This record gives sequence, structure tokens and C-alpha cells, in this order.
Amino acid sequence: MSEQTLIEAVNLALLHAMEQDEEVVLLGEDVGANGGVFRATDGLQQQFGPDRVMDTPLAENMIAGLAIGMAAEGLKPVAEIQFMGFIYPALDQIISHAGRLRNRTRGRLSCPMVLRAPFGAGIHAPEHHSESTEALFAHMPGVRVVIPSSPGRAYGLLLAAIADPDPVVFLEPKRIYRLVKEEFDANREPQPLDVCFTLRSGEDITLVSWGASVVETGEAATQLAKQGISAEVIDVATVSPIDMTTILESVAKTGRCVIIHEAARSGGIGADIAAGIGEHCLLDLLAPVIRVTGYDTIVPMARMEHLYLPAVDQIVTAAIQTMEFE
Amino acid sequence: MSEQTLIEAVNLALLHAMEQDEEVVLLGEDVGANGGVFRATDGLQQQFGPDRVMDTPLAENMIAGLAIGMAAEGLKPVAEIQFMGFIYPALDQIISHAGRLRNRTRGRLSCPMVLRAPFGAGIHAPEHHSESTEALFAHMPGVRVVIPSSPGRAYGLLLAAIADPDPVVFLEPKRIYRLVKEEFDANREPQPLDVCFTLRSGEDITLVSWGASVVETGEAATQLAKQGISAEVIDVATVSPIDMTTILESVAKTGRCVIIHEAARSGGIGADIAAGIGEHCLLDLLAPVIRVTGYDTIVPMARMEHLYLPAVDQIVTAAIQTMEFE
Amino acid sequence: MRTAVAQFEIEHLGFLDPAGDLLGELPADIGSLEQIKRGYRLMVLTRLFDTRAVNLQRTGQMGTFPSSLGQEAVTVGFSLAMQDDDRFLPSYREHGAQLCRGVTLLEQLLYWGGDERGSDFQGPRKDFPLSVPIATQCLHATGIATAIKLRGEQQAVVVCCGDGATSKGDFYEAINVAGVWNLPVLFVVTNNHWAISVPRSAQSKAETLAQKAIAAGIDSLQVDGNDLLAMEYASRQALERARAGGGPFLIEALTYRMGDHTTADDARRYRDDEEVSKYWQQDPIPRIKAYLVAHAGWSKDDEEALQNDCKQQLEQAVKDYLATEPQPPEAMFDYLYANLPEAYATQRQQVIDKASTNPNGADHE
Amino acid sequence: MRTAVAQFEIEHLGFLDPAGDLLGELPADIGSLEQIKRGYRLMVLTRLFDTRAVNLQRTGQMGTFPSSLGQEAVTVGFSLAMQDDDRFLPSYREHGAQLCRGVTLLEQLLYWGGDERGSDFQGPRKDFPLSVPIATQCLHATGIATAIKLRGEQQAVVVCCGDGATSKGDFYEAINVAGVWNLPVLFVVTNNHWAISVPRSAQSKAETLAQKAIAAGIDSLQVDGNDLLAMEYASRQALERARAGGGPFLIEALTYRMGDHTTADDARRYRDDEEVSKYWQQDPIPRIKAYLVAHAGWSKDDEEALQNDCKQQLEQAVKDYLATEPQPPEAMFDYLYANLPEAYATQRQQVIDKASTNPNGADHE
Ligand SMILES: Cc1ncc(C[n+]2csc(CCOP(=O)(O)OP(=O)(O)O)c2C)c(N)n1
Ligand SMILES: Cc1ncc(C[n+]2csc(CCOP(=O)(O)OP(=O)(O)O)c2C)c(N)n1
Ligand SMILES: [Mg+2]
Ligand SMILES: [Mg+2]
Repeated sequence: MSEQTLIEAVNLALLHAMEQDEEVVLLGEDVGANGGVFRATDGLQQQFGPDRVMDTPLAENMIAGLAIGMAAEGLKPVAEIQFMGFIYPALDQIISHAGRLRNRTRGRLSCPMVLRAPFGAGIHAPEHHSESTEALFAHMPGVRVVIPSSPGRAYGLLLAAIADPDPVVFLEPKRIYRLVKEEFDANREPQPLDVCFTLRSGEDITLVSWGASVVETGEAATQLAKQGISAEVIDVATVSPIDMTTILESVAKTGRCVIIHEAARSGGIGADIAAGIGEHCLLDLLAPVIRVTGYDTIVPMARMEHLYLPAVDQIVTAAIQTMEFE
Repeated sequence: MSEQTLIEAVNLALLHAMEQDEEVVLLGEDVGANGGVFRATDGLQQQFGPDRVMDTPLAENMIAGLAIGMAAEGLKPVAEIQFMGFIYPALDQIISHAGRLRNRTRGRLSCPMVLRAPFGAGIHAPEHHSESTEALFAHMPGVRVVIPSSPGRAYGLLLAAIADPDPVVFLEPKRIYRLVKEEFDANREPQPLDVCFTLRSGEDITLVSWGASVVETGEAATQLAKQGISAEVIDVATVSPIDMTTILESVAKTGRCVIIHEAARSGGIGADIAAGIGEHCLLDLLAPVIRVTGYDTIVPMARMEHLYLPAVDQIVTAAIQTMEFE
Repeated sequence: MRTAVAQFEIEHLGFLDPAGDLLGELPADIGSLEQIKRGYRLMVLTRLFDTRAVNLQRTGQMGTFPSSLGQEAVTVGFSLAMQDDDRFLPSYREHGAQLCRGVTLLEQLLYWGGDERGSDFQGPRKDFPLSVPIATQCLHATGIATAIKLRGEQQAVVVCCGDGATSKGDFYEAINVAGVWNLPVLFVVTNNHWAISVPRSAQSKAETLAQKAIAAGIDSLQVDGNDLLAMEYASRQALERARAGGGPFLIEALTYRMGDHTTADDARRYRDDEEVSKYWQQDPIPRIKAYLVAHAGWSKDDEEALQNDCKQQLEQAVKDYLATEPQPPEAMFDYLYANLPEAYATQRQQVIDKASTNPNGADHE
Repeated sequence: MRTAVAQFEIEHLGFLDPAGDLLGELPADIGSLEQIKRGYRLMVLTRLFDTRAVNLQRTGQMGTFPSSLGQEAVTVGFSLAMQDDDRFLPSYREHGAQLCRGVTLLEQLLYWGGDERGSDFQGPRKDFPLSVPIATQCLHATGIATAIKLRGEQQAVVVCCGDGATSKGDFYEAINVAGVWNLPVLFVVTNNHWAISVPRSAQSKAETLAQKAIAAGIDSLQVDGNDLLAMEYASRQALERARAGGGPFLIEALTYRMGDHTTADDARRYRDDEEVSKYWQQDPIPRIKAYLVAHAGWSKDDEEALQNDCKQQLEQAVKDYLATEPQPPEAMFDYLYANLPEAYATQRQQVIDKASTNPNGADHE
């Protein structure tokens, strides 16, 4: 198995899913001849034809609505939203229909669709191209929200999202689309949804993150190790529903936790995790759970966006502050 | 001053705002001759004419977009979304434009608009009429989210929202639109935004809520008092940004906190408050902060919705559990 | 220099005048008398159902209900033209079409009574449940039609929306994609002249709603929606064409909402009784009955038998409805996902416990 | 019985052939030669700007940039017809119109260089900044127009969107409300035949985009968007009518995107060079220059002076751009609200501290 970037892994998962199950179809803006603006669907229309890889008219609400209709009929549509900043017109369809169809028909109809979107800041893109609003989707009952943090995980989790019988919002951290190549076994096997992955074991402190921030979190753990602090790193992966069991077990062990996410702090998923820890691990806690996050601002345009993103030294500082708390 | 219900107080605030400032205009579906499906705008088109009270075509995205354009021109539009379940098409305009216009033009243009919507369950309404998704808006930088819990508060906070130079999502708990009549001084004075209101002082435990759940929370405090437990009741009122100072001071005093909200638990605003308390009051806490909330489900249709809503006895039980925690 | 580059015309179709007399010669392939009788029966049943449902609501035995009074020929008309394996996506006022499709009276009562099981149709398993968020269903219809087309099947999709709904982007996005993808969808716009309190004239400056189709490059027709013959005929032509790969079609059905918007509405706040009275002259039920009397020998006895039969069927459904036990509380979790994530197990147990300690949830009433 | 109830016709307008020769006699009120010279100058400056901006991007001195190569006559054309106190809402490819409105080259460079101050126009204070989320600006235009109408002012609003944008509900909702409220808005649909990789034919089955207006009951015209005379003329008529209370208008401007979608795009992935070559024959700049040479005595010297002047102006702007100091870090908070809520004071301090300890944020690059 050759090395792949995250975006290549996405492409490979789509390829394998389409080979395996002819109900899998792709739709979105520029996913056809152009292969997607990030090349997630590169080569797939050539291989599977325009019936299974559909360039749509330009309307995200329509894309979501189309996908819901297709899914209710038993297809497995994987719809691409070009950037997360353009996902909001689709939100009504996701919350009002995709997440409800099974429930409101008592299981008669269902909605096995995936809505993919690249998200996050850090690529010096124009306005509205740097959103991290996964928390909006995490507040929608009946919908899963899945975020990979590495090529192998992207491959396995996307296969799982496509196979899942319910709607999944699959958010791809575009800042790390091409950051690293990773070797993984593209064995056509999904990786489990609804569970966190412990990327690194540690004893002193638990670092919890997801998406692109996992990179800085891992780097922070390395730096902490040099200072004699053993950090456990957890990649939440499925950010809704959250596997609190894994997180609570870790925090029960370490007694300390820092949560790192790029999204705005208020209303972010970090709050949910911190609240859950506070509720279930209070007596284990040796220090307050701190969140290192994006600010409650609009993500600045390119010239200032580096000041917005949680940086390694912020994570390290927060971890040390937690370690030194009395 | 005569007694008024919450919906009458909303109507009165709109009347007074329109009398005071001719830049205030209303728009929405059925707000004109019909006076709004809940009568929030009753009589206002008759008084101010169709130029200032505009029945719009049926499109919520359009309503929000219109309001943004008007606001950028210096009008103070107050737009009604008929039910919160229909606010989602407007979400793109709110997050992508209303909350950003000032920031992205470095203050050249701004967006002094109010988006009103009745919200919450408990009136045996049809599907999609029972939403409590205030948390979605609380995650949007540049936007305020305000929720009154009583007629007097509705009057004062709506005046403040209209006067505010930035966009405000103003959510009205429709379950208590006509629950009680309250006497208040309709003195044309706004009440402050961005602050919590302490409705009842107490020593043993802090109960934090907003909107319709404040009613059950107050009732729970009364029942707790009978059992010798002195509960402080805080009405968050502006749920974004949250005035954590008031909450933290209270919890620092009582050492215990229960948060009550009707919205789904995961991704709810309760998590933010609990996380903030855990971060800043850890050593003061005598027990975990517990949340009594709606479930992470679709709000059930009428026959089961009573099982969804946080009930007084759940709050009492949670408070006692907190009191007895060791 | 100015040159014309495109031309369009919108036509109106009607066969019967308000008295039920023919406006001219009928086409040879007009709906069979058997079909029309079936349609008449469904229209009568629908009106009885509407009246009964409003009555149940008024007596506290049902939730908010939208009557379709006066619009029966629209929904019965197009649904008569459907095949069983077509798909139907209603708005919320198509009780007649749902009955025609095989959604039972009981299911409809359960739905409006606030019970999710009312959307678990035992008949048309692939039809969509009602759509409360206006116009959103138009897009689902295009998705379903895409699936049908992809599979090379000869089926069509019918989706309904109101005059108000045509102002919403969803409607337009749906007709647009249906056009460019040549999808087998019939869009029925029920122009009943009101969207709650907002008159048709305040929704759009377009003289007809049929011409909205021009924006999508698709064909359309304005049809007298109080004329069952015209509705059935126009719909059948459109559906046959769609099933054969001819693409989408839009029908603007002209009718009138005789009642309040729903039981929560009071239409006298915003419209004159006079306007309403005028429309009683257009009532689709006596109109098609007159046609049957004149052309199918429909007798007093036939009528009496029909009325009795419908009433009996309805009362049985109401009885069954009132006797239906509530769902178990955990049902709110058990259909949320195919497999409930572990994360929600505690909440599921909580609602079971809550129901057992506080079955009436009395403190919110 | 079938009866026609509405008829529509879409017209096309053009005055110049690709060589710049007149297709017929010009109307008496055609744009003055002074106006057209001004327009030509703006078109030349726009093209130079586009080239320079792409070059800055390629050399790492600017962010992603959308060139308007080949579309200069569209945006310069309608903006020439605007009054200073009208309002303009661009999409993102209207550099020419923005220049005409008084947005400086420096501001535009700052914007595309990733600096919010580029949207703080010192000239047209009430014009909107670019709109990246497609078609959303169409609704803002209707809101502005509503305010103008309410105040009884004689001003008009111009909003631009692309062919792709016409598929989005926002576009339709905007033209619909503009129609029914009779708002003073000119919608300019720049049909450059591509929406990134999606050809015009895949957006809609509608033969023209001008006919989308029929759905809203408003008037429209297809205009040769590579003909500055026609663009200026059609826009001026529409704007005069709008200011006088005559309501909205839609222009479909036919043009072609000669370059990549943006600097992040490679158009060769999805379209033939042949198609592009063909359109070079339609280039709007030589065309209007030929007209000026023939009808306004435009000389080699005039041309040379113009080119030099534009280049100088541009190089000065680029110099100023590259010399512009970054904003203070707290700027991200200081324009978020009129008065920053107390709740965010800590975060504001945090970003100041962060900038001082880690000014380059190097670990994300
Ligand atoms: C998106 C959305 N907005 C608002 C509503 C509230 N609402 C319910 S029905 C209605 C009017 C619909 O009018 P029309 O489309 O003409 O259908 P009709 O009721 O006349 O059948 C409104 C505004 C809704 N259900 N969905
Ligand atoms: C809502 C939204 N969806 C997607 C995009 C990404 N995107 C940017 S430009 C573009 C194509 C627009 O085509 P068109 O409207 O024809 O304008 P043009 O670029 O040709 O000027 C797309 C899909 C966006 N900016 N906004
Ligand atoms: Mg209607
Ligand atoms: Mg284009």
C-alpha cells in the first residue's frame, strides 16, 4: 500500500465505496470533469459515468434536498459541499428532514446519505472559506458528525459514513489535506463510528481534539514529553454523538484535561466535552478543564488567520498551567 | 399600568419602538392584516401602514436577506419568523452576513436588525413547531441571542434588542405567551442586554435557566424551599454572549448548580455554562454541575411532548441529588 | 439592435363550467366514468373527513388541522392519474390524494392527533409523509425522480405545494434541476389564492404561477382546479409523458381555500366573507356530481349509498383513532437511528423512568 | 378547453459587431462619446489590474484571485450608467464596476490580499463589499431598495450575479420580491457561460437566463455583454425607469470567462482551448476601441497616454499595497460589535498576547 495524503484517502474511499456498492452515487458542484475543487472526486466521473457522479446546478439547499430524496429511495448519495462556508443553505434540509425522516415515519423511510465538506482555516483562502462550525451539526438529533484527522482515518471513517444507514455530516480538515502522506491499509474495511481514538497513551494529562488541530495537539504532546509530562491524546473523530466513555476513562486516570478545537469557543463542542467531564469526573479532576480554541470572532482574512488558529505553544502553555494548578 | 401577557408585552414593545423611532419597520409572513399568527404585531399595520409593517412573500431566507439590506441602509428592521422550525433557511444570511457585515467592512456598514421567532414545545402544535435550537445562533460570532422569560422582561429586552446597533436573534418562549399576566412599567426603557437576571436569591444551590423553563425552575425553587433548600434562580436572558460573571459569583457562593433548558442536551447552551463553571469555579464546587434538559431527540409530536420537556420534579430531583452529593 | 430570441405562452385548461356543464367537446381520452366516479367518492369522503377532523379539533380530541374544503378536485384529480408505483409527496392539505394513494383515514387521524405512527403508511410505503416546512418537499421529489431515472424505471413523482410556496427558493431550485436533468416529476401548485393571510397577488407579480416554469425551461399549464375532469386529464398526460422520459411538468391548479387556513386561524381577520361566498359557486363537488348525473346516470340511491358508506367508514376510523394506545415513551429514541448510539442509552432510560413516575407530565399543561 | 392566458417574449440587444462596426443605426440617446471613452479607460485599467493581480498571486504576494478577463464591458457598462448615489452590490468579479464606483485599486488589492480594510471603501460608502456566498447579495439589494422606496428617494440599486448563481433560490426569491414590491433594482446576470467547471447548459434548461424574470413578473433583456454601448444603454434605461418608480429589471449580459475561474483553478481540466480561442474574436476591448477610433477620432497618442497612465496608477497602487502594515491583532474583535460585550474582553486580550509572543503563528504554515 502506497502512501497517501488525506485528500487522496478520501478519493480512494469514494472509489472503493462506489466499486463495492452501485447504490453509492456522488453529487455536488464541480465533482465531475473537474474532480472537485480539491480533487476529492478526481477520476470518478471518468470511471463511473455522469449518472453516478453528478455535477449539480449551483444550490446547496438543492444538493441536500436531492440527496435526501435519493437516500429515501435507497441510493447512498455522497454529496459534496464545496466549502463549509456554503453549507448553511443546506442546513434546513439536514435538520428538518435528513435527521428526522426515519424517526417521523417510525422507520418506514430513512436517509442513508453523507454530506461531505472541507472545513477549517489556515489555507489563506478568501472570506467564508475558513469555517469550523461543526457544532451546529452536532446539535441536530438523528445526524452524525464525523471528522477525520489523518489519511488512514479519513479512508476508514468515510467508508463507515457511507455504509451507515443514517445521515452523516463528514467534515474534512482541508488544512491537512496535503500536509502528510501516511501509509495505511486500504482494505475496504470501515473504521468504527461513534468512538474516540486514543492516538497516544499518557498518564499526566488528557489532550482531546479532532480534525486539523490533532496535528498541533500531537506536536504539543511531543513537546510536553520533553518536559517530562506524559500526555494522552484523544481524537474524538465522531464529534456527534461523542464517545464520552473513552474520554472519561482517560480523565479519570490523568485527572487533567485540555480540549483543543479550532472552532469558536462559545457553543463549541469543547463545551460539551468539558461539561460531561465536570459532570462525571468531578472528584477525579486535579485541575479545571481548559479549552484552547478559536476565538468568538469571524475567522480573520488571510493576513491575520494565523492569529486565530490554536497554536502548539498555546496548547503546551495550557497543559503546563493545568499541571501546575493548585 | 395594566397587566399584560408575554405576547401582549411583545406587541407593546413593538408599538413603543415604532412610535419612538420611525426607522423601525416590521416584516414577515402574516404580520400585517392578520397581526401575526400569535398576534405579536396585532394592530400595528393598521396604525403604521403597510410601508412600516410589511407582509412578505413566503421565504425566510428572503426575509433575513431583506432585513440585512434594510439594516445596512440605516433602517431598524424587526423581522418575524413565524416559528423557529422555519428559521433554518434564514440561517445562512444570519451567519454569513448579518453577523459579519460590521466586521468585514471594518465598521463601515452594520446590521441593526432583530429577528424574532416564537420557539419551544408544549403547545401541542404540529411537527416542526416545537424547536428550541437557540444554541445554533449562540455559536455565531457577531450575533446576540436574547430570550425573555416573562412579560416585563420581554418588553424591556425587545426594546433593547431593537435599539441595539448589532443583529439580535430574539426568541420568544411561546409556551408562556399567555401563561401569566404580569404588571410592569411600560416606560419605554430598554432593559440591559448581555446580563443575567437573578430572579431569586438563595444560598444552597444555583439554578440557571432561560425562556419557558424559568417557570418550572422557579416552581422547583419554591418546592425546594419547602424542603429547606435555598435556591438562587438565574435567568440567563442573553444566552449569547453569556454573562458568566453573574453565574460564577452565584456558584462561588452556593457551590452547587443545576442548569435547566428545554433544548437538546448535546450542543446545548447548558454545556457552555457548565464548562465555564468547571473552568473558573472548580474549587468552589461541592457537587457536579448537572443539566436537566430536553433529550437528544426530535421533539416528539403532541401526544408525547410532555415527556420531552424538563419537568419540575426532574429539577427538584436533580437539585436534591446535587445537595446530597458526596 | 433588438431581436426576439424566445417566446412563451401559458394556457389554461377546463372542461366543465361551474354548473357541471361541458364547455365544449371532451377529448377522446378523457377519464373514464369509472375513474370519475371513484374520484367523486374520494372527494365526498375527503370533505366528510375534513369536517369531522375540524370537529375533533374543536372538541379537544385532535391537534391543529388544515382543512382542504373546496380543494378536493385538485388532489383527487391528480392522484387518480397516478399509478400505484409512482411516488407522492404531499404538502399538508392533500388529504384527498393521500386517501386515493391508500393512506388510511386512521393514519391521517393519528398524524393530526400528534402520533408519529400516522406517517408509517401501511399502503404506499414509498410515499413521503406530509411536509410542514413549506416547499422543502419539492427537492425531495427531484431526488426521488433522480433515483428512478438512474434505475431506468418507468415511474413518476408527484409533489404538491401551495401558491405561497412558490415564493420560496426550494420550489424554484427544484423545478430548475428537474428541468435540466429531465426528471419525471409533476409539480402541482395548488393556487388556492391565500397563504394564511397573504393573498396570491402579494406573493408574486407573475400573472400566473404556471409561468414560473419558464424560468426552469419546463412546460406548464394552468388548470381549473375545481374541475375534476380537467385535473385528472392534465395530470394523466403529464405523468404519462414523464414516465416515458419526457421530463417534468408543472400544473397550476386554480382553486380556493374555502375554510380557515387551519383550526388555529380565523380567516375573517383578513378576508371578506363576500369573496368566500363567491367561490361557493365554484364548489367542485356539486359540479362533478352534476356531470355524473348527466353523463353516468348517477342516481339519488347511488348518492345515498355513497354518503352512508363514507360516513360509516369515517366513524369506524374515528373510533379506532380514539382507541389507539399511545406509543411507549422510548419510541422517541428507537426510530432516531437504525442503531441507537451507546451515547444515548442513558437518555433513553431516563425517558422510560420519567414516563413511569410522571406519566402525564402534568406540570406543563 | 384550452385558452391562452399569458404571452412573453425575450429580446436581445446589441449595437456593435465583433469588429466594432455598427449593426444598425444607434438610438439618439446612446451613451455620449465622453462616457464611452471613460468606459474604455476603465476597461483597459481593469484588464491591467487583472493581469497584475494574477501575477501577484503567482508570486506569493496575494491570495486567490478571480480575474474578469473578457468580461470588462459588462461591469464597466452598467456602472457607467449608475449615479453616485445609487448603490452597487458586487458578486466577486466586478473589479471594473468597483473602479468606476470609486473603490480604489489599493482597496481591491488589500481585499484580495486578505485584509478586511479593503472593504472599508472610502469612496462609495454605501456600496456593499463583495459577496462570496453565491447569490446572497441579491436579497440585500432588495432590502436596500425597500429602504430607498420607503424614504421616497430617487435612487436605484444594481446587483450582480453569475449564470451559476441563477440556480440558487436566493436569486429567485430576490427577483420575486423585487417584482411584487416594485423595487428599484437592476439585476445584472453575467452569463460568462461557466460556473467554475459547470457549463451554462448544465445550470438550467431555460434557453435564456433573461427569461428567469418571467417567473417574477418583471421585465428583462438579453444584452451583448461584450458590447460596451449596449451594456451602458440598456442599463441606463433600466436605471432611469427604476429611479422613476418603474420597478425592477433584469439584464442577462452574454459574455465569456476568458481565464481560469480563479488563480486556484485550471480551466483546461474541463474545457477546450478551442472554445476559448473562439471567444477571443469577441474581445470587448478592441471592439470598443475600434468604435472610438472610427467615431471619436481615438488616436495612437490617445492610446499610448491612456496605457501609460493606467500602468502608472496601477504600479503606485501595488507599491502602496505591498507597503501596507498589517492591522493590529485586536482588530478582529474591535469591529465585531459596536461595543464589544464584556464577555469577550479576555479573548481580546488573549489575541494581543498571542500576537506578541508568536507574531508569525509559524506552526500552521
Ligand atoms: C418554511 C415555512 N415557513 C412558514 C410556515 C408557516 N406556514 C404554514 S402554512 C403557510 C402558508 C402556506 O401557503 P400556501 O403555500 O399557499 O399553502 P396553503 O396553506 O394555501 O395550502 C405558512 C406561512 C411553514 N410551515 N414553513
Ligand atoms: C453558496 C456558494 N456555493 C459555492 C461557492 C463556490 N463557488 C465560488 S464561484 C462558483 C461558481 C459561480 O459561478 P457563476 O455564478 O457563474 O459566477 P462566475 O464565477 O462565472 O463569475 C462556485 C461554485 C460559493 N462561493 N458560494
Ligand atoms: Mg395557498
Ligand atoms: Mg459564470
